[in-house]
Amino acid sequence: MQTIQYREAIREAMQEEMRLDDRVFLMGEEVAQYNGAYKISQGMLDEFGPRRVVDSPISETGFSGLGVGAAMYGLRPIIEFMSWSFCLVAADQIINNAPKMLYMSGGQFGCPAVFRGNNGAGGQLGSTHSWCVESMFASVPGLKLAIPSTPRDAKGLLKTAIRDDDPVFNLESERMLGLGARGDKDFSRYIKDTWAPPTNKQDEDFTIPFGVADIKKPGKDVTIVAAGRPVHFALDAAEELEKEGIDCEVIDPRTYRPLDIDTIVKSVRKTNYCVVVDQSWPFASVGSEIAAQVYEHAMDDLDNKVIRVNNDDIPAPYNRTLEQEMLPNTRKIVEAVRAVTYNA
Amino acid sequence: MQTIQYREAIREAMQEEMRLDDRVFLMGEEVAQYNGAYKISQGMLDEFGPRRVVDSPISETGFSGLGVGAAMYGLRPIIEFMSWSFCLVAADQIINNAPKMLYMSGGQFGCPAVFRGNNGAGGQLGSTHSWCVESMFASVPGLKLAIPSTPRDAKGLLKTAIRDDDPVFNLESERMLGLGARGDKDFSRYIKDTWAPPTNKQDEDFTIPFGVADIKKPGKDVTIVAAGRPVHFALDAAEELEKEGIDCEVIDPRTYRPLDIDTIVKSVRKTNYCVVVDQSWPFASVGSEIAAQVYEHAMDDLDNKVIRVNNDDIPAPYNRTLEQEMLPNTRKIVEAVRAVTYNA
Amino acid sequence: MTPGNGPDSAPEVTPEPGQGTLMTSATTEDRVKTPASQSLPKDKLVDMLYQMMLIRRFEERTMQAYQQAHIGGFCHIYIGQEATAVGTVAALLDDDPIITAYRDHGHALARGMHPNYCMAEMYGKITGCAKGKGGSMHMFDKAHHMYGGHAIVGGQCPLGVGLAFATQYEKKNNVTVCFFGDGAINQGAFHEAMNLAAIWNLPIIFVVENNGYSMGTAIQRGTAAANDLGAKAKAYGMRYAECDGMDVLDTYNTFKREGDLSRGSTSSALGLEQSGGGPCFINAKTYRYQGHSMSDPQKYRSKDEVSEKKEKDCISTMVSHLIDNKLATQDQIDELDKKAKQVSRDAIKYAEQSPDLPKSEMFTDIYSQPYGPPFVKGALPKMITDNNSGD
Amino acid sequence: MTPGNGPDSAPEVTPEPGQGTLMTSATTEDRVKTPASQSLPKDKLVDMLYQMMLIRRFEERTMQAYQQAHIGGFCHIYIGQEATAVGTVAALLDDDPIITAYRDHGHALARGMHPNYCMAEMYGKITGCAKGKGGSMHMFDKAHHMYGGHAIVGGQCPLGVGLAFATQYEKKNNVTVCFFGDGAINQGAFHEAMNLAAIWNLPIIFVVENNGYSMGTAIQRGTAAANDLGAKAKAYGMRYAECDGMDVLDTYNTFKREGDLSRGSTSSALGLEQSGGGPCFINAKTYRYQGHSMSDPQKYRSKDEVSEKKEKDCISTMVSHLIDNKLATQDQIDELDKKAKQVSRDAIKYAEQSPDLPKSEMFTDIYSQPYGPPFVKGALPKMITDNNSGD
Ligand SMILES: Cc1ncc(C[n+]2csc(CCOP(=O)(O)OP(=O)(O)O)c2C)c(N)n1
Ligand SMILES: Cc1ncc(C[n+]2csc(CCOP(=O)(O)OP(=O)(O)O)c2C)c(N)n1
Ligand SMILES: [Mg+2]
Ligand SMILES: [Mg+2]
Repeated sequence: MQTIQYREAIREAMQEEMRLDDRVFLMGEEVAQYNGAYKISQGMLDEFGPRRVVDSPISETGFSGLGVGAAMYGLRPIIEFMSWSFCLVAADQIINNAPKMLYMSGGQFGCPAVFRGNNGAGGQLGSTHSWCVESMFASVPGLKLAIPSTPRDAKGLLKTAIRDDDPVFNLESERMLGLGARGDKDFSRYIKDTWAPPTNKQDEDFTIPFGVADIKKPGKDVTIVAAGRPVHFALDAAEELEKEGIDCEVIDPRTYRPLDIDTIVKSVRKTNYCVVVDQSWPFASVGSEIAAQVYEHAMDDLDNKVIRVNNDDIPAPYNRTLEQEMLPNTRKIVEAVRAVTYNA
Repeated sequence: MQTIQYREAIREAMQEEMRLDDRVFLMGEEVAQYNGAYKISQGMLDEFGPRRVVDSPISETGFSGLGVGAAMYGLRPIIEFMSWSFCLVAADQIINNAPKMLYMSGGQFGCPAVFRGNNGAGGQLGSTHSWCVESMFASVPGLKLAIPSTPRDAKGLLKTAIRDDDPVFNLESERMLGLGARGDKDFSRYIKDTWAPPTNKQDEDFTIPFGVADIKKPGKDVTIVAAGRPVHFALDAAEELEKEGIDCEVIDPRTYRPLDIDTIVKSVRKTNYCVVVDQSWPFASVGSEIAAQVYEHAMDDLDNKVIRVNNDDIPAPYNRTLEQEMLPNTRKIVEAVRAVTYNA
Repeated sequence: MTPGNGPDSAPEVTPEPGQGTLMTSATTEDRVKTPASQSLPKDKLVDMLYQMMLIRRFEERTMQAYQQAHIGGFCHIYIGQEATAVGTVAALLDDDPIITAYRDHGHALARGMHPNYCMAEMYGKITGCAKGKGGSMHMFDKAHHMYGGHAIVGGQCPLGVGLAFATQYEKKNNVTVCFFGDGAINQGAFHEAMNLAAIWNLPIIFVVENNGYSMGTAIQRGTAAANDLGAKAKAYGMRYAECDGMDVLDTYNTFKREGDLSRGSTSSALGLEQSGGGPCFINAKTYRYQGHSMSDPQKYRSKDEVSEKKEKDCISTMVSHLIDNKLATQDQIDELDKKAKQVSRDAIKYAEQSPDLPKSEMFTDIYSQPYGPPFVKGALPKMITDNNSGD
Repeated sequence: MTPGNGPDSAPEVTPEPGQGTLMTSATTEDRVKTPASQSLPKDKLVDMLYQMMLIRRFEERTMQAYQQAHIGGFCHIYIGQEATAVGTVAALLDDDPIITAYRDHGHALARGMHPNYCMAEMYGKITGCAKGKGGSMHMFDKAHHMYGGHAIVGGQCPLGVGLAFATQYEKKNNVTVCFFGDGAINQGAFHEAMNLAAIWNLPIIFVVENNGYSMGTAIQRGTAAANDLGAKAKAYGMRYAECDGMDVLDTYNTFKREGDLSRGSTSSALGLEQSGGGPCFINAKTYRYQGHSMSDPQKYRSKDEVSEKKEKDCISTMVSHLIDNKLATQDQIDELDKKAKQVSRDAIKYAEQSPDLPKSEMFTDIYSQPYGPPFVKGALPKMITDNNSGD
């Protein structure tokens, strides 16, 4: 098994696609000379030069709009937000211009751009810097939204995103960038070879299709749905619950738009219990959506109500303990599973 | 019964509060000399002068941020967006700065500002101009969100909003501004005296509390939850369904944040059927939320699954027929009620 | 400029005190003095007049159709400003990208969009340039390198920068023209766009169609230092020029001159050999005769002001010019106007007779590669691809 | 400015060619020539030195605590820039509002926040100025009219305009000072804020703390016409001034002069009698000695550049000034530094010993009037008010 960090997986995806297609370029703050604020694009300026790896000033509206315009022309921009928290100043460009251009122009001008960056709580960054944008943006038709949880998914989904003719929002996580290197749990007991991308260097065509959920851990007693960083909380919880004899199935939708509800529902039909984990705020969230759809498709198969585990409904606190407490953490998932299966 | 238009109700709320409290001012594009792009603020410049009724340039980030700053200082700004669709360029100010200031400052600086404007499809305004922001913004802790459906609610909720010490998003509707004047159905058979605000001119303290749903029409067979303009579609549908012998209860939450789920659940416990109407896009919407909460609180009382009626999941088309078709219109609600109650 | 000025007296751009046109080369001065329109063939000049007449007549029909409720939504009439779009486009190569705001019918027609498609769009018909999905504010025409009308004020400025970035990236010899109204100057998007264009020496012209008002707000009320827009260019070290946007030849000359300076500009910051004059900001002084949109009582300006402005009407100015210089006869001109009227009537007929947008079209053009989304049943097939989990 | 310049040689603001400080009154020139710092009492001058020393020592402790993982999140050190905050605040009235970005410890201390509360905030303790909910980037202090550190680049500029609008609205005799970094100049929010301040003649000073870099991006790479920031003020018809942000007296003099011009400005556009000099843009040229944040390898600048800048260190400059002018002895100065060190050590101790933020505090300060929200069970009571439906 190749050990590859999440950040390297993202980098490899960009590098491979840029080698294949000159129209692909990377733009963002500090992506070039600084080699990336989080070292994701390390070495890319050297390889591709300043035409294709472009440092932008702190002008998110400007450069994300630039990406949309360049995409309309036929280029295939990768626009990096240092953090998705900073994309709010560019909201109009990314949720009005990017996803609606094709429709408004009657099919003439698409927007084959990728917007990507860190999503979710970093580490004590406070209220304005800890956005989880999945609920806000997955709601918008015309865009696609991927949220990879492992290096393998990070690479495969991003390559798909770059090749995709529609605007794709790729939600990464600062807290996962080093995954695979720092002795983090890789849950290989559960997810085995799906942790890392194929090692075969020739396999430039390794991609992961959108709208296909991944069963991160098979199980029979309860279905846990989680995407992005919470997948790791869920696997952690599954490990703990295994000791109590509860066998969790952990399903990672990998993309919220499109959402592979079929795989989720199939699992719930089998387990009869469901916990939905979602790192964004609870109200009107992807978690609400998945819960609602599970009821809609599998109400008769549910032996209890669906329990949702979210970020607490508060602005992110700076204090370390409280920030951890706020997240849809392992403890909360364990408790939710226990609560939902109490009548099993 | 006083006949008062929705736009007049909004104006009266602002006027009364401005007379009571010098700290309240109105700022927005064309609110003063032009008397409001939609004539909401007609006459207010004359009454209050240019210090308190302020024309702003097309700088939503600038003037909504100004509102937050002025509110931190202790004023009570009413910031008008000509349309909520234009607030996206100001997203960072209104969803990062306004709702989180109190928390980030450890309780020192609040943001007693009201942001208000037209929400939802106007009439063939196309994809970028037809936003329904309730799902995107109701998700954010720290703000409150009201969405009045009648002149009475428009006045009462806005007065509450202005007096509230927290940031309130007030979602009005271009399509309802003339309600009460143009011979529109006022459904007085159903909602009687709750259509218009009290006529008693002395009653400057008429306010409607947040988080208290209104039963727009009592009924026993099925619960329809709808807020804002869709309330009228729902009442229309109820009228039609009455002929078929289906007695609908129409519940208007009036505020999405806070949400009065108790009143909704109480109704569902009685009717055993529920249709949730929501004019925003379906995925991760207030509709998903309400549906999920109804299941959570009343699964055992439901005799069928909850049916959700939304905007179709597409960018808003310009074409008139298609735009009508896209909305959560009367036809869709009627069909949903028939479908959900077929086993009654 | 007064009407009837021949090419001999074509305007010199006289910078107002303190705002100086930033000259990038010694020859700019010369270029100003020998306007390019002098060497335009007669046909081209006549065609420019015709374009303006067509837009005028077309817009008259548009207003009628709006009043008859055949057209809905917001509808912004271009009458008065015709010379800006026509003069600009005349100075461009066919494949120079242009992009503009919601007041876009004129640009679409000037760029070569067939009036039928333009009108049909406003009627919401499937034959419209955007299939009736976009409407008046969204005139897109890929074949003619028209990247749309855009409805969020200032929102098209970053897009325009993206187009210019793309032609530079592809090493094309193009210049992008990005139009916007004077109100857009107060949007942050405009400023971020200006800065990016400047630091990367992009081949783009930012054109403010300065008609003096954003809705009911006179530019002085909303924009600081409104009488010195050159200072806004200078803030980015960018070239600045002004033109009489109601004089098609002055507009042409200005854009020819500045367009050629900007065309094909490249940037060493982006790894290319630095060349070309880079971006330019052009203040096209114009006036709209109609209200902001179809529902504007226009209390913010006097009738006198409007009629005074109409005295410098772009069409009559050009008519006089052609006749004075014996480039066309009154008969020929009448003929042109007749044609413009006829073409506009035809456009109405075409729009009326076109089939409505079928409901099935609601669910197309949302995705180029439809994988979802989950809610539109049937219309957008869920992607059936590789197997699950093993990939 | 070179270190050791006495008040006699206090700098004249010499406008660079083409950027001219916009003078609003004939007396401005005079004011430049007779710097206000000459009339400052000795105690005040000494205190200004102490403030800078305190910030320096405090920040050294901050870095240590960060390295020891007592402080988390992003942490931006103010060392090198102390003179800007101290000189500015010294020129203000106690109730003049100030607001800044995330590099905010210096401003908080200069404004009078007790170092204990500042450090405790970074430790995430309940005794922190924002109860440990805000952290390093969010220093708020209502009692001292400090409207916060703000973490979104440029996002505080419109807020600052709101503060200035509010003091004007309330007819107060204040001026708001809005600080931001050079990187913020590239954000649309900055430009919208500048324009609003200009058209409404608001009493506000926009201060760019121009340390030459936004993270690893030298200002020239990200900002067009970076060597002529005066042009950005001129684009809004706004006064412009520069100061040596590493010289506390020059900073003080500049802000005293411009602050007094701006203070209490009112606007006829807002229905008041127009008066006062309105807004001003001040370019405070400074330098940060440390990396952008605690995790910056600083490959974008040379060690030589850093040490060259350190030669103009604000503290040693002021020390020399005080000694040269016999305003303080070396012993007194050593004593001050000892005190600064002690106070900083005490702040650490206070922070360490303070109780952690209790979990119950998670759910407070979300709403002033808690009606909801629905998800936080128990903590935020659902409003129980009037009856249903009948209102
Ligand atoms: C961000 C945003 N705010 C407000 C509006 C509403 N609006 C549409 S056009 C307009 C006036 C624009 O004036 P200007 O830019 O001068 O263009 P003109 O109409 O004169 O061509 C306004 C305020 C909008 N479309 N977008
Ligand atoms: C809108 C936004 N984009 C990006 C960031 C990330 N970021 C934080 S500080 C910074 C650099 C700012 O530099 P400058 O304004 O010069 O201030 P300095 O750090 O030099 O004090 C960046 C890019 C942010 N906080 N907000
Ligand atoms: Mg205009
Ligand atoms: Mg800086």
